[in-house]
Amino acid sequence: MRPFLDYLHSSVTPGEYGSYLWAVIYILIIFAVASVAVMLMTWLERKILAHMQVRLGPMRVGPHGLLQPIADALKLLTKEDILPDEADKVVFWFAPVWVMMIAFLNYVVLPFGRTHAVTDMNIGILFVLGVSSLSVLGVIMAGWSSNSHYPLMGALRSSAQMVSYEVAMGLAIVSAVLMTSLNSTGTGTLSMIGIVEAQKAAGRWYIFSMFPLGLIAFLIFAIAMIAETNRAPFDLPEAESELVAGFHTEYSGFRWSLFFLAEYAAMIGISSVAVTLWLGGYLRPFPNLLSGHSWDLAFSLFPGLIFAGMALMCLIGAARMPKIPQMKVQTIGLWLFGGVIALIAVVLFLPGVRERVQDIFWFAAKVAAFMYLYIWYRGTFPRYRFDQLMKLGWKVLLPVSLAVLILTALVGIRQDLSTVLMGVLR
Amino acid sequence: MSNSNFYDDAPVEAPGKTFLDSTEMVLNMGPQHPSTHGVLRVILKLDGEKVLGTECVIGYLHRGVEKIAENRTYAQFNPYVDRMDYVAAVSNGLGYCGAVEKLISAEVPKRAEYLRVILTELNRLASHQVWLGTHALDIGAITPLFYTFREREEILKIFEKYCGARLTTHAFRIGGCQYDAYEGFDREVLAFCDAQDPRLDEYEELLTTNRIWVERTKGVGILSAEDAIALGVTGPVLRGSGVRWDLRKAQPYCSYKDFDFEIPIGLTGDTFDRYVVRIQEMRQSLRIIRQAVAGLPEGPIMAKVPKVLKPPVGEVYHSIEAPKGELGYYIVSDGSTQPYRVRVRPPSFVNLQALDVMVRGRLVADVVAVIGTLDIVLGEVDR
Amino acid sequence: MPDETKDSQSPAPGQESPKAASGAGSSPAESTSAAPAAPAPAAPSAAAKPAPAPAAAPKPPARPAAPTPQPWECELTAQLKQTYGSGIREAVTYVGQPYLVVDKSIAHDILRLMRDDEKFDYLVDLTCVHYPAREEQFEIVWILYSFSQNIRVRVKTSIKDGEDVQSVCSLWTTANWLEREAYDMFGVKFAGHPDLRRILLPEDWSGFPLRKDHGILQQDTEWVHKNLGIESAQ
Amino acid sequence: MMPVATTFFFYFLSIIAVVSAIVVITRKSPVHSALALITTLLSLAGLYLMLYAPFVAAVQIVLYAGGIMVLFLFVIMLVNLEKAQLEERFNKQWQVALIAVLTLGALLIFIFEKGRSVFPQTVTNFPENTNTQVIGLLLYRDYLMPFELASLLLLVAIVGAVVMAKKRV
Repeated sequence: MRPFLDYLHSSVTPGEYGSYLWAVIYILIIFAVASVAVMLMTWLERKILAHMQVRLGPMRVGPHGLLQPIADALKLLTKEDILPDEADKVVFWFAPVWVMMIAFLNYVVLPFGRTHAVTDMNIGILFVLGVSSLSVLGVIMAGWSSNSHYPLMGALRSSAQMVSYEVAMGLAIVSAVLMTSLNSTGTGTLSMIGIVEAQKAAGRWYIFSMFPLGLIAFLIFAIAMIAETNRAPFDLPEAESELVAGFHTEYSGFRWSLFFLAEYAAMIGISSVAVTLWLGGYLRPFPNLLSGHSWDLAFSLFPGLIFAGMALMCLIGAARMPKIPQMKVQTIGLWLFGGVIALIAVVLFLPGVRERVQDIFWFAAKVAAFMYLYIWYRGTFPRYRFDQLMKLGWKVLLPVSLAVLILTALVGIRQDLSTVLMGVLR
Repeated sequence: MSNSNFYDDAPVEAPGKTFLDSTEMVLNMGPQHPSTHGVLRVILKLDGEKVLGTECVIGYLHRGVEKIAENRTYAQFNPYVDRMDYVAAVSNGLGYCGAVEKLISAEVPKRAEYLRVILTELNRLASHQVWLGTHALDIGAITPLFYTFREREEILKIFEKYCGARLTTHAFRIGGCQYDAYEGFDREVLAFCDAQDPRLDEYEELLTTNRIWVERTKGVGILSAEDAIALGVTGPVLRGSGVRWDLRKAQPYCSYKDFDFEIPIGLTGDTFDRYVVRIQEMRQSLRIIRQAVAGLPEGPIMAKVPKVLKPPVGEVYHSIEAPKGELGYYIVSDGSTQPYRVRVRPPSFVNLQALDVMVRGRLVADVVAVIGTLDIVLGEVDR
Repeated sequence: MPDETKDSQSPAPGQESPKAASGAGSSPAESTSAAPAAPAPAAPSAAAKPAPAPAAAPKPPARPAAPTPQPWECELTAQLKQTYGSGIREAVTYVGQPYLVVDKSIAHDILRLMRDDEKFDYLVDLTCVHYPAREEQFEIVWILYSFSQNIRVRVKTSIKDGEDVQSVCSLWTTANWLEREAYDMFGVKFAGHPDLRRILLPEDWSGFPLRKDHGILQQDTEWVHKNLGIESAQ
Repeated sequence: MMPVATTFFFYFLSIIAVVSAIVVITRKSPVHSALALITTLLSLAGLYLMLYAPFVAAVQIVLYAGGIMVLFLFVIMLVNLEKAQLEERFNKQWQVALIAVLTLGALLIFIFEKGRSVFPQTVTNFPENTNTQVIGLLLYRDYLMPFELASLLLLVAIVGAVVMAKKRV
C-alpha cells in the first residue's frame, strides 16, 4: 500500500515509477476521459457546425442539447445489429474492434502532463507512427469483409490515402525529432516527454524554431493528420455523397458506433501528437520568459478561472431561462450543469490539484484548438477528389517535407559545416 | 427499365486477360443513394475509380402524367404539371397555361403576365438555390446547403402568401392568374431581392474562390458546344457550353421582351462554367424581378376564357425557359374538353442523356459532381 | 429560307402571336379540315379533304377568331414540293407554328435535309400520337429548331401499327432516349436505333400505355389477379 | 525496471507467431492469410521488444505490418481471385513445400547442434534508452558507405519498377 500511495508524491510517470497498478489506473482514466471527450466532441461538432450554418443544432435533449450524445449512444446501442449475409463474419466482427484498439493505443504514450502519461517510452514517437500505420488495416478489413462495392472502394481509397500521407507525416515528424538533438550533447530523443522537455530547454516551441522550417513541417503534419483521420476535406474514404458511407457502409448500431468512437479518438490522439511535437505539449505559455513563483501561481489559477467563468455563464443562462412549465426540466438541468462546473472550478483552485492539473489543462486547451479546426474545415471545404488528393500528397507534401528535413539538418549542423568549410578554404 | 444486357456482360473476363489483371467493377449507384437527387439509378462500369461507361436507369418515379392528361379536362390537368419538376412548379404551370392559351388564342392581360414573370423568376431563384445547395453538398461542402435553403424559404413564404401552397403552387390559371398580388406583395418581393444580392456574394465567397471547389469543378464534365447541341441539352447546361441561347430572348413569351437582362454563358462547358452561369442567372433573375415589380401595370388578371374549355381542333407546341432548360408542351386537341394528347418535353430528361458523354473516362467523384451540375429533378425525368 | 421570316403567316422570331396567324374568317367546313391529323393518304394535297375524324367532329367554334391552318409557303416548302411532289402531304402553319406532313418513305430524307441543308441542328422533341381509328395509326412528330434562323418546325409522318420508322439517332444524338420513350409508350419501332429498349417502364411490362386502346383497368385487374390472388382491386 | 513474466510472454508471443504462420499457409482466402501474416509480424515485433530492441520492433511494425502488408492487402483486394483458381494454385505445391520445410528444419537443427558454443549462456542487458542512438551511430557513422549504397540500390529498384510498370499500361 505504501508504494502505491507514495507515487502521488513522485514526479514521474507510472511507467517510470514501475507501478503497474498505477499504470492500469491511468489507462482506465484516460480511456474514460477520452470517451467522454469524444462524446463532448460530437456534441460540439454538431453545435459549432450548426451555428456556422445559421441553425441551432441539437436543442431538445437537455439544455442546449447537452445530453444529445448520450441519447445518440443509447440509440446506437439499442439499434439492430445487422450482419450482411455475404460478409466475412470473423473479419467483419474484428474490424471495428481493431480500429478502436489502434485509436486508443496511441494514448499510451501521449504526455498529458510532465507526470501524466501511462509511460514514457524512449521510442514514443516511433510507437505513434507504428500504431497509426496499423490503423489502416482495420479500415481495409472493414471494407473488404463487407463484401460490397462501396465499402471496398472506401477501403481502397483509404488505404492508398493513409499510406501516402504517412510518408509526408513521418518526414515532418523526423524534422521535429531532429530539432531535439540541437543541444549541448548532440543527441536527440524519440520520447514524447523528452521532446516537450527539449522544447522547454530550447526556450521555444518547435513551430517557431528555425523559422519558417518548423512552421512548414508543422503545416505538413497538420495537413497529413487530417488525411490520416479521414476528415474533411480529405474524407474520401467515407464520402457520403459518393460512397454512401465508405468503408463502414454496411455497419450499423454498436459496431458503427465503435468506428465513430475510433475516428474521434484518433482525431484527438493525432492532434495531441501535433501539440506535443510542435506546440510545446503540456507546457504553459512562456514557461521560461515569465518564470518565477508568482507567474507560476498566476498561470496555475487559469484553469480554475476558466471553469468558474463557464459556470457563471451557465448559471446566468439558467436564471434567464423563460419561466414556463415546459422549460422547467431544462432550467433545472442547466442549474445542475452549472453547479457541476462550479464544483470543478473550486476543485481546480485547491493548491495540490492546481499544481498537478495545470499541465493537463494547457495540453487540453491546445488540443481543443485543433478540434475546432477540424470542425471548421468540415464546415468550409468541399471534398478533394482522389487523384487530386494523391497529387497533393506525393507531389507537394512529400517533396516539401523532404526539403524541410534536409534544410533542418543543414541548419542544425551549420556550425560544424562552417568549420569544415573554413578548414577546406584554408 | 432494368437492363439485363449491361449488367450481365460486365463481370465476364475479357479473353487475353492475365490472372493478375484487375477486373472491371460494376457499381450500382442508386436508386437509393445520397447524391443521385432522387431515384436515379446509374450503373457504372469502373476500372478502379475510372468510369468506363454509365447506364442510367430511370422510371422509378414514372406516374404516367401524359396518360393522365388524356383523361382530364384542360383545367383539371393544370395542377398535375406542378408535380413534374417539383422544385420549379411555377415554371411548369407557366408552360402549360401558355400552351393552352395559344391553343384557344386567349390574350393574357399585361398585369397577369407581369405577375407570372415575377413568380416564375422567383421560382427560378428557388430552383437554382436547391441546385446550388445540393451540388455543393455533392462535392462535399455542406454549409452552402443551409444558406441556400434559408433564402429559398423566403421565396416559398412569398408563394405561400400568394397562393397558399409552397411547393406545388398551381399559381396560374389558363388565361391569367387566379389571384391578384396580395397587399404588400411588391414590398416583400423587393425586400427579398435586396436581401438576396449580398447573399449571392456570400455563396460566391464560399465557393467561387475556394481552391478545392475550383479544382473539383474546373475541367470536369466538359461538354463542347457541338455535343451540347447534338444532345439537345438546354438551359444552363447549354449556356455553360458557350451557346448564348435562352428562350426568354430567342422567342420571348409572357412579356419577357419588356425586360432588360443578359444571358450569361460559359467558355469551356465544364462544371465550373455551369456553376458560374447559374449564379449569374440568379443575379439576372433578380434584375428581371425588380423591373417587373416596378412596372407592374394595373388591370385585370384574367382573360375572358370560357368556363368549359373546348379548344378548336388543332395542335400547338409551346415552350418556355424553365430553370432546367427548354420545357415544352405539345398539345393536340380534337375539339373536345379533354386534350387528345399532351406531350411534355422535359429538360431534365434530355439533359440527363448527356451524363454518359460527360463522365466517360473520369473518376467516380466526378460522376457525382456531374449529376449535380446537370440539375435534374427525377419527377420531371420520369414524369 | 431567308424569306421565311418575312412571310406573314410564319413565325417571325419571337412573335408567335396567335393573332398573326388567325385567318380572315372561318367556316365550319374549313375548321373541319383542320383536324389535327394528316388527311387520309389518298389526299396528299393540304387543303380540301376532311380527315377521317378521330373524334366527334368539332362543333362550329363559338368565337369567330378561332385560328385556322394556313398554307405554309416559303422557299423551303416550294423546293421540297418540287423535289418530293406528293410525298409532302401538307405544309401548314397553325397559330403561327409551321409543320410539314410527309410520307413515311421520305421522312428520313427530309429530316436529313432539314438538318444538313437548313441547319435545323437541334431536335427539340420526338414524340408520337395515336389515332386508333385511322389506318395509319401512329403519327410520329419531330420538333426541330434551328439556332441560326430561330425557327421551330414540326415534321410529321404516319405509320401503320407494326411498321418501322427510320431512327434519327445518327442525325441527332438526343434522339436516342426520345425514341426509346416513344417505343416504350407506343410500341413504335425505330429501325437502326442502337439500343431500343424500354426506358421508363420496367423491362417486363406488357403493353404500351399511351396507346388509346391500352386498357388501364384491365391491366390493373390482371396485375392484382396475378400478384395478389384477388379478382379485382376496384 | 525489471521485466515481468518474461518467460510467459516469450512463449505466448512465440505460440502466436507460430500458430498464425501456420494459418497463413492453410487458409484458402488470401486476405485471411495476409491478416494472419500481420499477426505473425506483430508478435515478432513483441519478441524484439523483449530483446530490448524497441527501435527494431517499431520499424518492424511501421514497415512490415503497416506498410508492406497494407500493399499486399491492397493488391489482393484489387485482383479479386476466383475461388476455384485459388484452390488449384495452392494445392499443387505441398510436396515441394514439405521438402523445403524439412531441409530448412534440418539445417537449423544442425547449426544449433554444431554451434552451440556460439550462443551466449547468459542474457546481457543493454541499457534500454540508448538502443536507438546506437543504431543511428552504427548506420550513419560506422557503416555509412554500405548504407548509402543500399539506398542507391533501392532507388534503382524503384525506378526500374516504375519503368517496367509503365511499359505494360
